[in-house]
Amino acid sequence: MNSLTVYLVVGAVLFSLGLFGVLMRRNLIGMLISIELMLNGANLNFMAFNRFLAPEPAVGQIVTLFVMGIAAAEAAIGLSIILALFRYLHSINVERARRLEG
Amino acid sequence: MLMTAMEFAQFPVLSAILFSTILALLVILFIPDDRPKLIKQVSLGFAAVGLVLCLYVYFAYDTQKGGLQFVERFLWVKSLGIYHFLAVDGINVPMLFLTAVVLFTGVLTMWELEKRVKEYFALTYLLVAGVYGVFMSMDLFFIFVWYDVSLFPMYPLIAIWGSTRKEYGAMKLTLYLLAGSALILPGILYLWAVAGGNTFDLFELQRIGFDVHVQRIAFLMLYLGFGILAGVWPFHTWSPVGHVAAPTAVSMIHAGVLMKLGAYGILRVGMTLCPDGLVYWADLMALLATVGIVYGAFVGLAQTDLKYVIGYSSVSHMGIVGLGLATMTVDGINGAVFQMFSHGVMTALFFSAVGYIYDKTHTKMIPDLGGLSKTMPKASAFFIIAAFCGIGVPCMSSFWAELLVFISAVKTYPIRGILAVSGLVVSALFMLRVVQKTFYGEKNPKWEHIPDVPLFLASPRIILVGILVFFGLFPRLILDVIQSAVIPFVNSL
Amino acid sequence: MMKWTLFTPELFYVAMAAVFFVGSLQRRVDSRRLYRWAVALAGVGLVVSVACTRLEGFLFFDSYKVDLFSQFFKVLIALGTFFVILVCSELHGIDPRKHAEFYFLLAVCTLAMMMLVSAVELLTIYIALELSSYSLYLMVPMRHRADRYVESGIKYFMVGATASAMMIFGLSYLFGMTHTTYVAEMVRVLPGLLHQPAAVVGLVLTLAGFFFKQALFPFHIWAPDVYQGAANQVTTYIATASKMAAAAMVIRFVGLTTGQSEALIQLLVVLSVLSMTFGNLVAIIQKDIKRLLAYSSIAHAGYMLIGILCMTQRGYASAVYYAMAYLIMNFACFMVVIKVADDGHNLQIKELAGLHKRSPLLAMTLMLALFGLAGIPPTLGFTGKFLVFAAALEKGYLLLVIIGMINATISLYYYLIVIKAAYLLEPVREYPPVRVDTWTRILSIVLVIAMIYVGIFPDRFVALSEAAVAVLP
Amino acid sequence: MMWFAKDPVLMAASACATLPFLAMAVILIFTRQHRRVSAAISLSAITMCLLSAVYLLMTLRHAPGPVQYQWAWIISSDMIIPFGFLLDRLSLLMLTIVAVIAFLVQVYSLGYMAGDPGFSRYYAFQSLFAWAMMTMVIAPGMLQLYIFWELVGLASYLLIGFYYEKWSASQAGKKAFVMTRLGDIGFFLGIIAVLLGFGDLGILSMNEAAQAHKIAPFVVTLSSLLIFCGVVGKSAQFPLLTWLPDAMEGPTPVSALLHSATMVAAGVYMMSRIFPFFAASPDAMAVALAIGTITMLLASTMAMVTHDIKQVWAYSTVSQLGFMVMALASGGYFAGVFHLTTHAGFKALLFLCSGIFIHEFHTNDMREIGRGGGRKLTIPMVCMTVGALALAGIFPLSGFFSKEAIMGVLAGNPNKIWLLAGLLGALMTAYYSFRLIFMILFPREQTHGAEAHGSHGHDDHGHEEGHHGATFWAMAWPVMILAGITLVLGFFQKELEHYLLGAGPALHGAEAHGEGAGHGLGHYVLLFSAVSLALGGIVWAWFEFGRKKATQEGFLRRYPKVEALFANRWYMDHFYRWLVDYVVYCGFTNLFTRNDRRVIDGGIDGICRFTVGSGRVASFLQSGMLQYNLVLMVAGAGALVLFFVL
Repeated sequence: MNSLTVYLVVGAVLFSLGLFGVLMRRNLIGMLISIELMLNGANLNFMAFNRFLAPEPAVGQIVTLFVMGIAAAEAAIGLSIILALFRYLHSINVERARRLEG
Repeated sequence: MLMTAMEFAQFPVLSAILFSTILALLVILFIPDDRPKLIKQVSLGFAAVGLVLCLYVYFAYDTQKGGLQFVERFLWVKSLGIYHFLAVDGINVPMLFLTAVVLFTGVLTMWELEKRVKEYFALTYLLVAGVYGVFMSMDLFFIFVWYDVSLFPMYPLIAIWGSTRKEYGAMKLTLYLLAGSALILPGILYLWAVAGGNTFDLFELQRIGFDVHVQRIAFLMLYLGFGILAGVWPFHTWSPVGHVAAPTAVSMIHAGVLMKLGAYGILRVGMTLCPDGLVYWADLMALLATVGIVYGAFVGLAQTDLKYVIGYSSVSHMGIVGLGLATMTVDGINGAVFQMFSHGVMTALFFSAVGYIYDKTHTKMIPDLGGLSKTMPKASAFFIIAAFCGIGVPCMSSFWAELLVFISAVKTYPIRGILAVSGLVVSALFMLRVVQKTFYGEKNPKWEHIPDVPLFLASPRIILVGILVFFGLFPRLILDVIQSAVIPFVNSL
Repeated sequence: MMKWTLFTPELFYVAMAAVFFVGSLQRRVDSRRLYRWAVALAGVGLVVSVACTRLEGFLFFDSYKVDLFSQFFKVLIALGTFFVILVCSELHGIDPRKHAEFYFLLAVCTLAMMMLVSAVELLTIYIALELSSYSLYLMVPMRHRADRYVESGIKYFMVGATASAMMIFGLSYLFGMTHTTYVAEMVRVLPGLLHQPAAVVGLVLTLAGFFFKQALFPFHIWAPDVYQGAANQVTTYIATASKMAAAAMVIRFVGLTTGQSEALIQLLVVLSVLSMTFGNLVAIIQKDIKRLLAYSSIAHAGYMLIGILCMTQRGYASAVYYAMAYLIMNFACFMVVIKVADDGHNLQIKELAGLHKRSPLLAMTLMLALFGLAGIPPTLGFTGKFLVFAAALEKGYLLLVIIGMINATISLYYYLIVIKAAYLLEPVREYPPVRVDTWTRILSIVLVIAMIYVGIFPDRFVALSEAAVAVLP
Repeated sequence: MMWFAKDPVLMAASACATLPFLAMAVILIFTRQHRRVSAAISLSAITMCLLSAVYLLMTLRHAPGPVQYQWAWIISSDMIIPFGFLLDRLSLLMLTIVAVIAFLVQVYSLGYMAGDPGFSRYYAFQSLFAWAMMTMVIAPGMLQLYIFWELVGLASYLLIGFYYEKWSASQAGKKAFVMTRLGDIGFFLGIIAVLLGFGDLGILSMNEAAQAHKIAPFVVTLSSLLIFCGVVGKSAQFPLLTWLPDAMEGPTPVSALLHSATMVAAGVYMMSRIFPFFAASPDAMAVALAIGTITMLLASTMAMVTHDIKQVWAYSTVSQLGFMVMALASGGYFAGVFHLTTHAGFKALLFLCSGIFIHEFHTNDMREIGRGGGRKLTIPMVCMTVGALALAGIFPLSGFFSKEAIMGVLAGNPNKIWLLAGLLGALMTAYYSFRLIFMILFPREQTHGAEAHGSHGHDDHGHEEGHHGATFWAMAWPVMILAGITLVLGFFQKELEHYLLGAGPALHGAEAHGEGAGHGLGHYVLLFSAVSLALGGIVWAWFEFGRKKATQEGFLRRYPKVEALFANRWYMDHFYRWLVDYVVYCGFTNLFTRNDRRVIDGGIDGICRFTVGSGRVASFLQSGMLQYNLVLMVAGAGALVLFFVL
């Protein structure tokens, strides 16, 4: 049970769930959360690879730390943009934002 | 201070011709809009300079010695092997002369232009710079560059100053021709890459020689690409539409010179570099050319717009050029090059003559005209003379060209040759029909008040007629020049 | 430490960002003054970048490589930034209260892209990429009175975030397979691993992140909306400076693979063909100039990719040259758009009607730039295409080149529509006169001369781009 | 210029080959506004030519062989097209004929064309015509001959369509040009065949080689037949004969020139020029004989029903040309050339006389002329009668001698059917020519309105002047001179024969064969029968048109179908009309035009529309909905992965 594969599968599942969420959720906040899931899937992978394979044990962890930081910034930016959109559309449903096409 | 002949020989004449047009362009750009007269005078002046220089090249070219003369060559882009390589041989000397003549007469023809004069002449000079460039460059890169330079000014020239369906015509023409160049560029680059990718010099590439398969592919691309501009059937439909839409002098330059660029490109690039490819595709070339000759004449019969008629006659006549090239004989290529020259002068005359009529009557529909000979005999005479030249009446320069081409075509491709010769009857019928319907018959009271063309405005046409008849009577003056290049060329095939 | 001099341009932009950060804290700042500051600083930034061209070396534990290639692109990025700031004199597209923030974000983004150009380690790449993206995410919705364009910000963000999530996930696999985060090392072992699906997934997802930045089909989807929705100056920035960074990144990353993988080349061929074709086809039906240019940028990414996928020195050099050419031509287009629509609205093609009378100089600049984009000589756009196709044919990609040329012909159609509007159409209603100040006039003339000069005398620039790519392994 | 002065022969020949051209150029460029100057220039040029021609004839009369001058006109690879002069007996004779007729016609035109607005233009074209014809006559090579042959066609196009504001005139010009062009294609191909099969286009060398059987018989036959196509076109032989009757739309002097010494004569001249070459191919000769005979008979029938005075002569020209071709084709070199010579004289005479009538009465209809008092114009009436007698072949006029010569040749042919056809032709000739004479001489009121013939008069430029003004005399003198020539030319048969046949042994052989049978008793029987047939024709015409009670309707009136057939030129024009309308216009032109619009252009436009349409379709990929776009992106990435894995 304690093999790399398990972690990778879990990571992949997380990523896929996130991706699925991004594609399916019509709620912008939900999409944002789904993106965080995808990032977490990547984080898990990094940690797992780092633990099982890497010659330098610190690298994966550093990456993960950075990604976490970036994810936080991303959430902040995303939320602010969603807020700006909400002011205009009075909705956070992505289906309302479909006027630019073609 | 006068330069002696020796000193003048050192003078880079070709560059001077080429850059005089660019200088003209710049000068015109800096003349204020509100002085159209000055713009026209400057244009005419530069055209005259070009004409004089081209005449100098024409007469200074040593036919005994042959080969490349007036060579200017230095490296332009090192890593790719692009050279600034200007030179003339017997094939492009007449072409340069043709360009200069058509430009000069074209400027004169547009003397009464009033709309956006500055832009018009600037663009014309850009166009002509391209034409000169193609005709004197011996480097594939520059041939292509100048080729494209000569194409794209057509769009504004037609779309702004044109007439019937001008936007459609301009768009069609530009896209069509540039689609042609979309085949030329890969063709050129392909040859360059196969040759090792370090020179665009035409003659170095020729010396390297190519594999048969490479030649077949490359020749087809070059032939189709350049052939579109040469109006090869079935890629000719841009030409009538474009000519109809274009303003007079643009039609002159376009049908007179630009279409020759296509044929020249086939000859200079395609046939020089891919002789085996030529051999392989010559049958097809001859077939398409023959179809073009006959087809153009027949379709011309049904047209009711004067410029359409000329457009289709161009298709027919450029077919003769194509047929001449396809024979791969000295006579045939001689004839083809000669025909390029004659047809250039002839169509310039055609369009110039129609231009005056259109300027005055604002129509070029044949049924609306009629009996024009009565009201403007001189203006009509120019068209009629051009029509005779188009029919291939002897003692007009195009007769000789057609003679040579047909003789060698019947020799090389008997059936196609005979078909092409028979096309002459149709072309006679269709030209005479146009002449009859437009100029003969009862005079139309609508046009009675129109003055005949005054001497100054007639001067471009007089020049063109003069050239046609002069070279018709003394064909050797041009044929010897052409031949000095064609004989070694054919021997090298 | 001497080594920090290698970092000078970046440091300068950090300083510039700091200046505008301070400016943004001010309650009331005159936007004219900000503009003057910005121009001055960006100008100095350009000078600094140029001055640092010859630096070479490694920084930050070899994760940051300074060489001629990176410095060349830094100059291009600095140039693009400078250009963009120059045309910010009438910054009506952005709330006047936020001008300082705008300049701040611009500086940060430039900094990030400079880092991106030099980064040779996965984490560094990722961070630089995110930094530049985040600044852009914020700049896009900054548009004043955005109305219907307000959604473009969220679209950009969502697509970008998804792409970067995919990229980092892909990076995790690459890291796992190759045990390293250094691109150079990774690429050395990667070709041997390409039979493993995990490596493939990793590589593709990583590339997806890059391609997103470069707006290659099918990762282009943000581009039209963002180009259309962002303020004119922001769009200009995205279309010029940002494109440079993306191109540099792709060139460096692909350049490291040294062409051992046939499959990768095929993939790039497919992408480039799809990008060119899709971009050009959809551009035909556009009415909004910025949206049209967005699609054209997709197509141009495809052309550039042709140079890159040759994986030869000449190919990279041609791509570098092409990028430079693209910067100049595209900027010229956008400059005209900005100047004609100087109240910051979105310019429709028909609004260009009669431009040749309203401002002959701008009309000429536009025409030349568009002909350049279409690849018509004697502009530098032609030379760029020529070099790219030459490189491709050296590798024998005849069909690809023909497709490319056909696409160029298609593209000519919509460029001609724009030119037609500028030169032929008579305006249906009275448009406000175009104000062309002296600076714009000078800028236009410089651009026109540059477009023609570089096109006709490409030798030096070709040599420069070749020197730049010579340092790639 | 020195070499000119040294060689007067060359100078004279060059004068013929350049002066009229220069005259044309000068008139067209400089003196269009000055009618008198134009006429003077043209006339002086043709006078110089006439003098040169006579000088050449006199000088070279006893020259042992042909004199030849050549310069390379163009040189292309191994093909040299020379420009030069071949002065031998035949060409000198023809040159003189052309010069004389052209000169007389130009003098005549001073009167006829006086007051015409296109006076200068007329003289310019006349000069062009003379130049082309004379240079053609003295051409040393087939290509030069062909070139000037074409120019002759051009000049006749211009002159036939001289009254260009008249639709029928321009139509006739066009018809003439296109139909002769049709024949010229054959001619041109024939030249190429010679070039390919033999390699030399010099007339002398061609003739020699053909006689010496140095050329493959196949080549000779093929090229002879092809070249004969040119003759068919130019000399209006069957089936290309219908352009010539229409060609009288031009001014009458032009018709005179066209029908006598220039345009149509060119064909027969060319045939006699390369007679030895033709003679080397019996097959070609047989074809030519048949065509000549058919032409001769068809044209005669046509001439029997028309009421247009010029048309009668036009048909008679066609029929006489048929005679000449028959003569040449049966080996009668001298007979053909002799008939060409005499015909040139009397046909010009006939046309010029008709011209006076037309000028006077502004109508072409012989009944109108008769009613108007045509007989009162004594000089032209007498002269025309002389011409008609000559045409009918009545002793002692020139036509009698030449026709006898032809009959003699035909009699030499083992197949007597040709002779019978010739005799029938002689009968019909006499009939239709005197039908005309009698109708003018003895006008009938009751025929009025029998047939409303379209008037071809020149009302718009008519003018009233006394019958004996300068205008009239300018027309009368040439007519009288021609009448004089017609009267006496026949007596020079022996001299001419001697002159022509002294040319070379090759010709002797052919001639001896042809004419040998004509002598002896048979000769006199033939002579008698021919003359009596001609007289019979005249009497017949008298019976139907001349005598007091004659109905002036002609026996053919009783066979309306036949008359319609004749009057409609055996429906040949209908056939051509149909050919042009249905095959050329509705057939090929329509087909090709549709193809051009629909298929080629439509295809191109279709490609463009397809491109734009696919742009529209592709734009659906870029939907406004964010997540659809994301799906596209993810699917793209997935596809890339699949691409790699597979």
